[in-house]
Amino acid sequence: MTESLKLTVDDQRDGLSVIYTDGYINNQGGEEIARVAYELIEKGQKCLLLNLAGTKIVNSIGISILIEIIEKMLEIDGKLAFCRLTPTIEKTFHIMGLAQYAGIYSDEETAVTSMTS
Amino acid sequence: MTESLKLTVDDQRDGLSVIYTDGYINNQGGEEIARVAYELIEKGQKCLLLNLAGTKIVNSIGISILIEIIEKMLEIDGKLAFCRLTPTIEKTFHIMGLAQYAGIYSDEETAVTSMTS
Amino acid sequence: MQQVRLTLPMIPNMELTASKTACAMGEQIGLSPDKIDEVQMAVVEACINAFEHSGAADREVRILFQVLGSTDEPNGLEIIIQDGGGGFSPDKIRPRDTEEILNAPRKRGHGLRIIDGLMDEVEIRSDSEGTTVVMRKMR
Amino acid sequence: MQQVRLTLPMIPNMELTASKTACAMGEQIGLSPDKIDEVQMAVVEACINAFEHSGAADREVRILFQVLGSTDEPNGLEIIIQDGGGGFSPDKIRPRDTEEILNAPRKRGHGLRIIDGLMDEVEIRSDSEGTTVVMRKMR
Ligand SMILES: Nc1ncnc2c1ncn2[C@@H]1O[C@H](COP(=O)(O)OP(=O)(O)O)[C@@H](O)[C@H]1O
Ligand SMILES: Nc1ncnc2c1ncn2[C@@H]1O[C@H](COP(=O)(O)OP(=O)(O)O)[C@@H](O)[C@H]1O
Repeated sequence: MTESLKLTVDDQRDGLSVIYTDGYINNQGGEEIARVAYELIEKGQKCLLLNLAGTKIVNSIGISILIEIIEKMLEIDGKLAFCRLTPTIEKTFHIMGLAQYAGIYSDEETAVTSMTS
Repeated sequence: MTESLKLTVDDQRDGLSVIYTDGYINNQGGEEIARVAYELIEKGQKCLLLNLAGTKIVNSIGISILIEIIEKMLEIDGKLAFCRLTPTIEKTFHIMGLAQYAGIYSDEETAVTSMTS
Repeated sequence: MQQVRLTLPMIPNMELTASKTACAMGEQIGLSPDKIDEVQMAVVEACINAFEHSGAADREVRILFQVLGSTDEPNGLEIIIQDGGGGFSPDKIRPRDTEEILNAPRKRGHGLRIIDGLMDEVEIRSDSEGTTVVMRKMR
Repeated sequence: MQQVRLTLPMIPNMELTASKTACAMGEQIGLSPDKIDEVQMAVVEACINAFEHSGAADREVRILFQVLGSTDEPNGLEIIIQDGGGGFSPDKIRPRDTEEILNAPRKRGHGLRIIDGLMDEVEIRSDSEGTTVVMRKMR
């Protein structure tokens, strides 16, 4: 079966890593993001940006895993932020109240500037 | 109801006009193309290029109307060609034998060069 | 009235087939792309709820897509998602706030809130014969 | 076996709902994008044939999407498109060549050729009770 989420990581930046998603964030997709995020945290990265430009659909199980990552980040005094959400994904994140715990930015540049300053 | 085909025409070129399609070429879509093509022919244009980059699906009724336009072009010693077909639309045009009567080009530049030389 | 019926097996990712069908219907009646996205996500949630919680013996979800208004002037889309599972008491499902979710051991309980938030109207009928979620999105 | 059923009203553009469902199923089993396009176009043709020629009293087309092979290793997609119309004799439909089509007064008779050309296997059963088109695309 395909339809699986593809991730690309850019960890060659100063002070933050960007994770790019491509596809559906469901159970497995969320877990894949968590795996990659925890790997980056292990390596000492405390600032993560999830660029969701390649994602049109997220389900609530996927979101619940994202909330777990946010929690972990709060514990270690790190930061997790999102950018390039579709209006519907942004709306869904607001319904869940995620915006209180994680930054949501329209584009990558704004996110990076705000997170690293 | 929406889903209707959108057309853009570039008639500001030397020796040919390009019709760009956006959407599904069905009955109405084919007739819309025919209407625009016949208008251009009326104005004296004998060289038409259909750029299908914005079309993913064509149905057989739409194709039958395209064949009618080709016929009309043959009558007036004009040329009709296509470019930017998906592999499936190209395959379908070959199944119908359209390629014998109308040029099929991968991109607009190649089509224009070949048609106006 | 214009009706499309879809029957899906309860298998992971089948919710995407439902959401694509919803997308095609939405385009058909001229819903805006953003509203179509919202419908697609709500359909996904309703399907995975049925997959995960219904316990239906036939392992099938039945979906009815219904165009509201007239054929010439459709004014919305009604989607009815039905399973033959054990049901639940929608009234007893209390919306949790984020604080509570963050502190709960399992981070769940979002599906119905998402559906409510994304659709214009939602009704849930559920008993021991199964669950029916009726949701509407107006143009 | 994994089955999805779709029932569509015979209304213009409803064939697009069928083709989107086919797309979702194709993605699900990992068909290549080009093969998915081919399936989508064949489904469109089979639907519009039913819409235009069947004369079915219930004005409905029933479509069954069936994954071939096992759930873990799907190896193709079978699509069965069924109408309850008057039927026809598939053997009497002679493929026409383009020359003939160009000279014919009405430029039609393409649908079945397209379906044949785009799918790996096609079977048509038709009698006075209706028409069933079975088409398969392998991975
Ligand atoms: N189709 C259904 N059949 C049975 N129970 C359901 C169904 N949909 C929802 N429920 C019940 O409602 C609860 C809340 O659902 P929801 O808000 O979607 O959150 P979650 O799925 O994350 O638990 C579920 O945990 C389940 O007990
Ligand atoms: N579902 C159907 N019910 C009844 N007749 C059909 C059906 N599908 C095809 N036919 C018959 O087969 C003929 C050829 O079909 P086709 O190759 O699709 O060409 P076209 O639709 O352009 O006529 C039709 O004209 C019709 O007589």
